[in-house]
Amino acid sequence: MSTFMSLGEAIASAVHDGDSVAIEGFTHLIPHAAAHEVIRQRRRDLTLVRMTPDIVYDQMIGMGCAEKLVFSWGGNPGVGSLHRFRDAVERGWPHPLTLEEHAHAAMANAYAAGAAGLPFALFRGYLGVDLPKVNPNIRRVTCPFTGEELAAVPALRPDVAIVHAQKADRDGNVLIEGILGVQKEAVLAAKRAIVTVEEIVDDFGPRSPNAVILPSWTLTAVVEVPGGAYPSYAHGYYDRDNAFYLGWDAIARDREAFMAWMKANVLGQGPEAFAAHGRRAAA
Amino acid sequence: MSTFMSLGEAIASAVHDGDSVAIEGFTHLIPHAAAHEVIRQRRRDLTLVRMTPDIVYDQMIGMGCAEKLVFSWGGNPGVGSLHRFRDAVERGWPHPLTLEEHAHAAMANAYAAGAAGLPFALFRGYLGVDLPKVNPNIRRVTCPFTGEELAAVPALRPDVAIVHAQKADRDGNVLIEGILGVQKEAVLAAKRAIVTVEEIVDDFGPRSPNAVILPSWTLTAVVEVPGGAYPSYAHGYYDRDNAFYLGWDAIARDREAFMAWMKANVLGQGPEAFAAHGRRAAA
Amino acid sequence: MTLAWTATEMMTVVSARALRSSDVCFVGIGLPSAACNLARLTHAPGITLIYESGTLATRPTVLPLSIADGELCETALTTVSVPEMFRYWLQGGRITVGFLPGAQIDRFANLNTTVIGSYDKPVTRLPGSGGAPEIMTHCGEIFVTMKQSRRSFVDKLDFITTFGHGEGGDHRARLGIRTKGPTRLITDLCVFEPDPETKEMTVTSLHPGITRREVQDATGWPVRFADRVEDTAMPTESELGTLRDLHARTRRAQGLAS
Amino acid sequence: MTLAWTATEMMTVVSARALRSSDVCFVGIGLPSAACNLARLTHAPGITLIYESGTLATRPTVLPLSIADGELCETALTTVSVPEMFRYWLQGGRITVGFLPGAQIDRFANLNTTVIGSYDKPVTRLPGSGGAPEIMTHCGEIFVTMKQSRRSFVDKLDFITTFGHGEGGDHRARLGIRTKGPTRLITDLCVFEPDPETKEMTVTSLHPGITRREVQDATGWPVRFADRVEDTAMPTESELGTLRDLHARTRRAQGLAS
Repeated sequence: MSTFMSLGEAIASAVHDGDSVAIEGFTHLIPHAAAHEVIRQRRRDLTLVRMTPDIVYDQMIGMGCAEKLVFSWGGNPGVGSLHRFRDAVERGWPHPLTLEEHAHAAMANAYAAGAAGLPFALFRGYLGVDLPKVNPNIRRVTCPFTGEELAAVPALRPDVAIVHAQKADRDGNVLIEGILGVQKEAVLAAKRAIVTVEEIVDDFGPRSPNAVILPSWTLTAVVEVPGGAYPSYAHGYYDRDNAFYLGWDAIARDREAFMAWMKANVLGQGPEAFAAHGRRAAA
Repeated sequence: MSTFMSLGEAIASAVHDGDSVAIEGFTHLIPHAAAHEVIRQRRRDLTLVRMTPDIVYDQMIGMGCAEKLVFSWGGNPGVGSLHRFRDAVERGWPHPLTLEEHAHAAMANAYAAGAAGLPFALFRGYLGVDLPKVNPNIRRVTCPFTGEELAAVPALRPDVAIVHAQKADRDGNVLIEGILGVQKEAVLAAKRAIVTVEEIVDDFGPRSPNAVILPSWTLTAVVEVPGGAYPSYAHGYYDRDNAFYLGWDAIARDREAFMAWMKANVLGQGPEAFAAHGRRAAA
Repeated sequence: MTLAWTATEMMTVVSARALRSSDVCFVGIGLPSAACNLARLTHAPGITLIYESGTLATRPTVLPLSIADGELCETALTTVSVPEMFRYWLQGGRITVGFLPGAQIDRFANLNTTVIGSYDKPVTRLPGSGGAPEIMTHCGEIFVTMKQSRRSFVDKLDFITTFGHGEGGDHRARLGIRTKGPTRLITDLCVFEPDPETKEMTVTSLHPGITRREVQDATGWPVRFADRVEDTAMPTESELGTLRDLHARTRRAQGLAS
Repeated sequence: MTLAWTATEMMTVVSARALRSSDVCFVGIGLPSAACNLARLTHAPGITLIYESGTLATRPTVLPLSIADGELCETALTTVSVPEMFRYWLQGGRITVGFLPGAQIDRFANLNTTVIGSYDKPVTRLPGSGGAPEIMTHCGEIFVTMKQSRRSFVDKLDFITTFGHGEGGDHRARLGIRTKGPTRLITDLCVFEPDPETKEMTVTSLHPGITRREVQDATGWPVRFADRVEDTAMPTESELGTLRDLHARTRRAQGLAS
């Protein structure tokens, strides 16, 4: 059963040093505010899990939170490299980063397998490529009917999933709309789940009978953080700040510029700083 | 790409003697009108596939359309037995019926595997039960990471799927809402798909960004048949006629009563007879 | 003493009492549905009801005739597809308690809903497995509800559709099943619970006015009684009133005589 | 002759021309997205565009910066989850053509987007696989778009991220892959297509003003030319105009200088 609490309380109670943490979001609804709180609380030795590590993981890696990264595509979407990620992999700064690397199909299926309580995910993939040579968690199973060999990867079962969504109701159920990514699967696969939302409403009101809702009893904590996905976006609330993503490239290229930015914008701030971005869209 | 056509044309072109046919619907949106057209066109030797064969399959079995049934629960929901199904299995009338029997979890996963282009479905199930002794299509695979043995069944890949939905737009895309069952999976798993709809609209209009829609290019034929799910129901259009289901018990118990009912209500009718039930719900 | 309730009402009330407000319950049609909604309308207002048709956290005002009546969807928090229901919700381990009936049951609460007679030449073809085998495996615990008779409470099942405690003892654990399986068998005469060691279903409570002899006469194996057998509390006026109102509403909604 | 277009515009136009109105296209960000939308706005109005973020049949009015900009969802027929996208839509075999880029490519159109240098001690760490390995396997055919240079068109990949034609010949078939793989490699200089037998990427068309020598100088292996090499048709005014309007709209929408 989910509990409403402050972001600081939610992170403090659910995210521990050494945990595997999936802060998910497929460009849309990326929980920047929650990730910043993890950084402020100085979590260490995390295994960060995400299909598409982007700016928030770049920040967490650069700030030394991560010991390992499980991922399938690490970049600044539409812009280029993640410079903090590259600095950690290429030069071990601030410390070396262990990689468990997959393709998207593997990660998506592995989250779904975790949500479904299965020990592994099955898909047709990884044919002829080099990744299985460097990732021992890519194996093969044989179809007992056709003899075809298929790819298998372990189910993802993070200790904590953190996602952002549009709305929670007073019972702590969460409604998510638009580009869904793997957020529902990440929440259902995780042992604990924190959801930040744009707003808490009395009732979701009229909606599709098949609306994507995470029931309260699948969640650990629900936190109202308007604007909490900025500079990514929240469908129906605010748009993606593409200029921020373009501008991040220069900040992240340089260790000192990065540290200065983090001090000014993360360490010296709180989640309330996001509220300025959390305006409700006209539509 | 889907094509609008009459129900007679759709069944004539897409359903052939000897085909495997999945006429799906989980109590909701059961395509009664389309099933009646299959009966009227005197299809034979069909392999009928469905998680929950109910009245329409009772009718098709009683009328001699089916050579085999692939299923996981055969009954008149909330009422009792399917008497035509029992007559075929227990006494071979009108002719014997081969069974391939599963549990719901197996069928649901097998449709999903078919939709996903996989040769088999994987799930945790069939532990300690007798069904694997009588169904050679239930096998085991071993998790390459944990050593756990899991259940495997072949993917379902019917020749034809037939489902009913609320709306099609002018491009032949289909919107389905409410209790979804396995209809989407059945359509995507099948080689050909026929959808009957309550109405064709110019545009679906405002809707959830995550509405359940079958794009036109996944469909073979779209047919407007108002009321085509009666006596089951269409969410937003009309309610289930529970009295019909209760009344079916007596009709189906007796071979002659059954044949008389089929002559009067199916063989001597056309899909337009369903229109009387297809009123739009006030809500 | 005059019985002021029917045997079905007694079973329903006892089943409802076993549910907690914190339960996430996988509901079957018929008596389980009545019991779960009775619990929700009485002592367990927070109970979460899930029907295998995909409706999550539904609050029907009348009982559904089928597993997927429109009422279930219209009053649900949301509705998911059937593959998702079986994968993320049931197999995912998110259900605390499930209800199952059977056509036949044995002393270890294994169930048969497939055939009476042989599989190839059945005397009576029953509906089959449905969701039962995996409901029994994946829910935290299972309540079985059945009326007792020697025809249905049998020494040996004609077909094991659904694995309860198997051959007893640690049989579930040996198959790698980590859930509790059948923790209660609620009948029109009494309540059985599994013996902590042998897992044989053992009478722990007799319904008002029922004797041990009556239970034995309706059971196809030598019945074990717990060291201490309780008296099932009588249905209260509130329980019966709420249940009867629910059924009356249901009959009116179905257009049937009240 | 003065080139009235950029190399990127040439690549985009040639890519767009390869698409048909009946295609269901798996679109990547950047040039593929521009090409697919150019095709939709010119000769292929019926083309179905799918982005891996889950948007089905989307019709963006401006180009997305990321694979999941709001615009893609708002103009889509509907949006599905990423697991569903990879299972039912991509692996399900419902996509006719996919676009892929690479940081490195070899003569059989295998791609590297993982590392330059060794995996364990890379000189340059690239983004990784993303959806590419399974896009290459599951789409009916693949168009690869890359600018040519000896740094990127290499004799041997540092890492095989994505399997094109492998070692050539029937290598795809031997792995059980039933799709065509890379059928075109569209560069800023020319178009390659696989030799029918060896599957080596072979130049079949040279862009206006480009010589064979220029192609060879920008390629890290001895380039094969088809028996008959076509001249790529120049971009038309209509193609260039539509493409430039699209980019101008995009820059305005992103709040950038037009």
